[in-house]
Amino acid sequence: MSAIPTSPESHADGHDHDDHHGHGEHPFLAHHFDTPAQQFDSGKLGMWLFLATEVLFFGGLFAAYAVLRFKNPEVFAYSANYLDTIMGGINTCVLIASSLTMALAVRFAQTDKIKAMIVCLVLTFMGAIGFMVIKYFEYTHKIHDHLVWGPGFYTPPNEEVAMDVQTAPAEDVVAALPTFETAALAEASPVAAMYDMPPAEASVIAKAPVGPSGIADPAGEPVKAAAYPETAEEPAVKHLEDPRMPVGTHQFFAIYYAMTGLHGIHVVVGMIVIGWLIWKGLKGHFGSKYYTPVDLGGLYWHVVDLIWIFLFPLFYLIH
Amino acid sequence: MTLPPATFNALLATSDGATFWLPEAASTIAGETDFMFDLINWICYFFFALVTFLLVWFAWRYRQKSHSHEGFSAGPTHHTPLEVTWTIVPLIIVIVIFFMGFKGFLNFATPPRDTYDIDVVAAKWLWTFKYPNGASSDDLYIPSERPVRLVMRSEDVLHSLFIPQFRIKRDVVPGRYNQVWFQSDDPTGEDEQAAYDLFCTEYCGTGHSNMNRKVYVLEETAFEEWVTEQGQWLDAIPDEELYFKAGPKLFARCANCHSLDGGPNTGPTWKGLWDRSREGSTVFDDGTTLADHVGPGKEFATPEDYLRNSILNPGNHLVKPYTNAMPTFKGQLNDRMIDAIIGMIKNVDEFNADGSWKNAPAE
Amino acid sequence: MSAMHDQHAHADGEVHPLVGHLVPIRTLVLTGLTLLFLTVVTVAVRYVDVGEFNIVIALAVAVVKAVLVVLVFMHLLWDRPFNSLVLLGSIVFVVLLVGIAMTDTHMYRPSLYNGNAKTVQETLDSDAPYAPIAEDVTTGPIGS
Amino acid sequence: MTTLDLSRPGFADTPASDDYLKHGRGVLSWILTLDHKRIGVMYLVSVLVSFFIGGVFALLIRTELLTPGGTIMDADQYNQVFTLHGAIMVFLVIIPSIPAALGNFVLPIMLGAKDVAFPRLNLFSYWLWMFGAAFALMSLGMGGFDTGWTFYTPYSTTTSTGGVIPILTAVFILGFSSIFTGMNFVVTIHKLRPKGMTWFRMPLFLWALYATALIQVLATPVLAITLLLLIVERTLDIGIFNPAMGGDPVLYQHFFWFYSHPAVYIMILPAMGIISEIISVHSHRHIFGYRFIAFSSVAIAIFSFLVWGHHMFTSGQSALMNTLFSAITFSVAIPSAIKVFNWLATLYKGSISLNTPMMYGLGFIFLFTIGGLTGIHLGTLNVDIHLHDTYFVVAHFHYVMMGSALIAMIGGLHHWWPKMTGRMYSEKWGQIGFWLVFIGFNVTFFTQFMLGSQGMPRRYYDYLPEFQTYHVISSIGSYIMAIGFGVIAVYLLHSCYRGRKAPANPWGGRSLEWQCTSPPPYYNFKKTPTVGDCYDFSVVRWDEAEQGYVVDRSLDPSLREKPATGA
Repeated sequence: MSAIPTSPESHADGHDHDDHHGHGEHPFLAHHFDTPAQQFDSGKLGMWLFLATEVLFFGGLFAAYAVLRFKNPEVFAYSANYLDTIMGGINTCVLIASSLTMALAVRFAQTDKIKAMIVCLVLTFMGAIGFMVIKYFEYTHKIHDHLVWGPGFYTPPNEEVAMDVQTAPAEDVVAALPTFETAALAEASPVAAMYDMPPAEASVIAKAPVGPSGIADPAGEPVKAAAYPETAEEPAVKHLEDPRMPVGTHQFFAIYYAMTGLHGIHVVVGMIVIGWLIWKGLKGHFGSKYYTPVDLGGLYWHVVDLIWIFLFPLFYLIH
Repeated sequence: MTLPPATFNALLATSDGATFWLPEAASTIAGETDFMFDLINWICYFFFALVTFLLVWFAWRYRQKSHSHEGFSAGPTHHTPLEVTWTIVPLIIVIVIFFMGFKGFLNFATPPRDTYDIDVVAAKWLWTFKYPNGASSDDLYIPSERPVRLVMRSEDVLHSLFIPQFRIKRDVVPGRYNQVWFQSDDPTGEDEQAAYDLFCTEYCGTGHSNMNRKVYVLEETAFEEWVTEQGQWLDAIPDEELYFKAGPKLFARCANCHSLDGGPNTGPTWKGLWDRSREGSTVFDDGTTLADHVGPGKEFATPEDYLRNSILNPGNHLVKPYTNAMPTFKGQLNDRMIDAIIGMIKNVDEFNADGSWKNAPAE
Repeated sequence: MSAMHDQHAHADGEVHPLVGHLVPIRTLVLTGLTLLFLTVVTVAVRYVDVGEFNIVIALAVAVVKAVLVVLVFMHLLWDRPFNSLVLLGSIVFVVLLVGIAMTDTHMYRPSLYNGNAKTVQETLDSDAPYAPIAEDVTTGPIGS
Repeated sequence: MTTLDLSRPGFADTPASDDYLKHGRGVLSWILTLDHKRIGVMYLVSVLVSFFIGGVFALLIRTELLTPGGTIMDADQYNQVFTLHGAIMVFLVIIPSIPAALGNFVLPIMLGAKDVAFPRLNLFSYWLWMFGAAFALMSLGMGGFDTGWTFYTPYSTTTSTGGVIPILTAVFILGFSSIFTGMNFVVTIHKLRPKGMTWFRMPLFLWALYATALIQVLATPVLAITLLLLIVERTLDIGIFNPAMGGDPVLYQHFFWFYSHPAVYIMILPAMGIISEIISVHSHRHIFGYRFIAFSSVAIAIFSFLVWGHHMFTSGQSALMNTLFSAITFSVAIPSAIKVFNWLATLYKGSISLNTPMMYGLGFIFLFTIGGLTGIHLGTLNVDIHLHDTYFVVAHFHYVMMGSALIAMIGGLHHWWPKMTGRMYSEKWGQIGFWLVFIGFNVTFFTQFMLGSQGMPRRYYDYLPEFQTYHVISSIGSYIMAIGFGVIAVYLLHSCYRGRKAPANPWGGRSLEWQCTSPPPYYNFKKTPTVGDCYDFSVVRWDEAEQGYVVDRSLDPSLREKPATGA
């Protein structure tokens, strides 16, 4: 979808400009424009407006990130240890490099160096592929460790833990397996804490078992973060038993996947656009007289880079 | 704003203290709200009359007689002083209104220190009001001439507590406490006609429009009696009589979704529920039957245990074909209450469809 | 380029003197290298603990990088001012959204479940001092 | 058909036959057209069809509410019906109605451009709209949805109705359709103004569309991402809005209203633009205080981003935010007041022809005054505490969204109908239709003000018996309104076939669209025209020959002086 705003008038230039207007000297000029300059400016303004929408589109996610991190900083400080700064850094460099080649491509298009332009576009394309490959490795590794959003985050890594979950009494579960659910429920019952209700008589019926989805005893102490790691050392792979894990760690991964995922989608769209540019370029569509699509495609690609420039510190450089 | 609303309300007063626009005012902040409402009304009446008059008058006075062009583009194209005037005047008016409304809002938003706190739990689609002594009720009972604060939370989705006669409203948001305070000096007694209305004003699904209750304002002493009586009613009942003495009272809340006579409803009927549970023939949406879960070493020691768990964690096992619509009653029912309900489920045949006990001695 | 120039001859007054600006390759490459360098720097800083300032530094660097990309790679330095205005506008609105969402969260944070209803009660109570004098409210207009 | 007036720019050499309706034939020439006029017409048809569907749901609601408890449906069906009514009317009807339908048709002609800046993008956004509409229909097939058009969490993420995800997708897609239209308009107005069409010579409708387009571009993306998060929340449980997982429902409301409040101005701003045109043209009087009106449009556009929190006064939003938002909300009252008074001043000493479009214009001022004034009640903090989520709010926003936005849309439709179809509709029936709608509307919604202030909450399937009288009156009003719209539909359709041929300039308009033939030629302007003062009617003359007005440009001083170039 993102590529759309560039295509219309760039297509428009391709066709239906023969009859009904006297712009013969500008083969790429659409009938409703007076001068190529006007057309170029329009395309550019249109693209910038679209980029503005992209900024706001991600803006929503940035706001969500800000609020979540603001609410429970310990979660972010803790979870960031699961992200590989080096991989992230490499990815940043790859993306910046591809951004540079893109800028060069535009420059070569402006100066009719079509071969060089194609080479740069191909390099950009490969940069995109590299980025996605590295992302793929990051994702798979995390998913393997159950470092995902929501309930999936709490899937016990192996059978024994699953057993414990089934049979352990509430307090132990809360201690050994501080799921957001038990914690939330423990917190969620103000009654006992707020008023001194008469102690409930012992029931003739056995207590209901307490599992991950069971209820904790309302009086149970809430599980908030123990002191989060002073050192940046990697936590145990069996992170589910990590006693230092703060409540709601899953939220970090929720927003992490949301933001990097959406960015990833944009990278893929960018690859499609660049691919299209390469194809058109090979067919000799572009030159100093007409390179709007290259220019606009470039703008889009730079924004993809731009967003990553902010995602990187927000996720990988948390301390 | 201590100017009594009577000044304006008198003009449109109807019998029961309600006005043409507003219902009866029964809380201490209502006066201020009504005053603002009426003040704004009169401002609106004025400007509305002004605009409409000019509109009709001009439209008639300057209507085009023929196609002739005389009068085309006559008159001034702009008149800056005039335009500045009708920019400034409304500005001043709204600034004043804002500050008056803001002051009223502060009174609404900040409770005094010595409030009588009531804990409110909203769930689809019932309210539970819990009083400091552990008593709880479905309708709201408050002492008169004393500031009351409701500390509200929701078990499931957004709800909103609205008492028109008090002019107060506050959303009940899951995951947090919202508070609202008010004081009423007009006791209603336990008379349902006189009692005030309490609505849910945040859309919450099927039962949204039936999530309304009554508000009873009792004299200090009457309230004390009521609340102590409510706090102790359960203790008075011996265990073996629990299910038919306490059961029907508790069933009133279950009745929203469960029938006793096998009638269809949001949740499973209680008729035959015990037999199914004992045989373990209940089928869950994951295809397993209850038999797979009950027994030594299994999830539930006994069928009762399963029933208890279904009241506390309804989401654990969903009975086909029902959805996960039931709120948890954890923290709302203590063990004896749960015993009473389970007892009632066991002896469901002893009860009429309305929950009353068949063998009750006729008084 | 010359072809372009004479197009502008008969383009109307509001058109930019150049259709697109030619950025010297050297400038582009230098910018790219600076960006890479900054990346290395910010990664390095991550391993030095300066407490609160880590995030500040990281974001500051990110902003510098962003500005470079926007001005040079995206030609905004030589482009029509209105395009910059569009970008700035969008950023302003993002800041608005983030700012207000955060402020509000901060304000109502005490009322979120935090494990102990008593503390919630106390926090709610702590608002009371800001309330108008109790008498004034409790014996309000129609109260007395 | 019309006397060729060489003084009119660009038409001396336009064969009268080459109007956009006859330019190409066959379905393909429509669904693949790049002509902004045809795209506008296609939008118009689609929007009106959606309006019919939404209207049917409205009647179902009013009928259900005739009696307390069940009348013709059960609670769940009712919840679905009012949700559908809201979602369809907001996302499929009002938002695209004026900008996409009328705006597409009128904007380039008024501006003196041959087309919008990106014709293909324009067509694409239309088909995007159709695609979104298809998803909306699909959601019906998949069990409908009962979330309310606001999709508040956690209800929307937990409800069992099956159509929630399709409708979210639909709104997401419709959002992008709206974004692309907005981009198109901004670029068109910036880059395609011909010589002489300076910013302050633009008709006010264009100013309004420009302000609207800015909102569309800057606000809609936030809605898009919010709905995306909601979809993910519902499918993958990411728990950003779900309190059970530490998420925050109030955050959702912030996100949602960050778009949806500006959206209200996406609806009302272009309506105000239309009214400025109608009032000025039909009273043949230079619009009063052009600059104040133009700037007030932009002011409203900017304010619209700063007031979203006034939908959340009772939600648990912090007191500080409530105060700020309430304060800023009042500031919106100022530009609105300016516009109303300027319109009144325009009538003063005019030569007012009270024909159908003008009746809608005057009706708009009446209804918008009520809608705007009741906004003061709701902006006032402590009064809103009582009125929030009651029928008072329902009445208020119907006065603004329907009584103002849609009435203006119908008015604009009558205003430009001759230009679109080249036919005149029956004036007599036009008047009848207007009065039916106008009276029906007030009966329906004014009663709801009393319902609300008396404490009747909105979205109620069942209600206390004492409210019944009001509900019955309100329902009767809605039936009157329905008849009114029926009448309008009939005579408009009839005019397409039997209507008298329309002159180029039936009302005596001065802006450019009245200076090309009705219907306009395929290429609006052969060579871009020079522009006079589009509100100077002193040079407009009645021409018996063509039963319409003509512009005698020799009388216009502003055309003799050298026109300034557009900024």
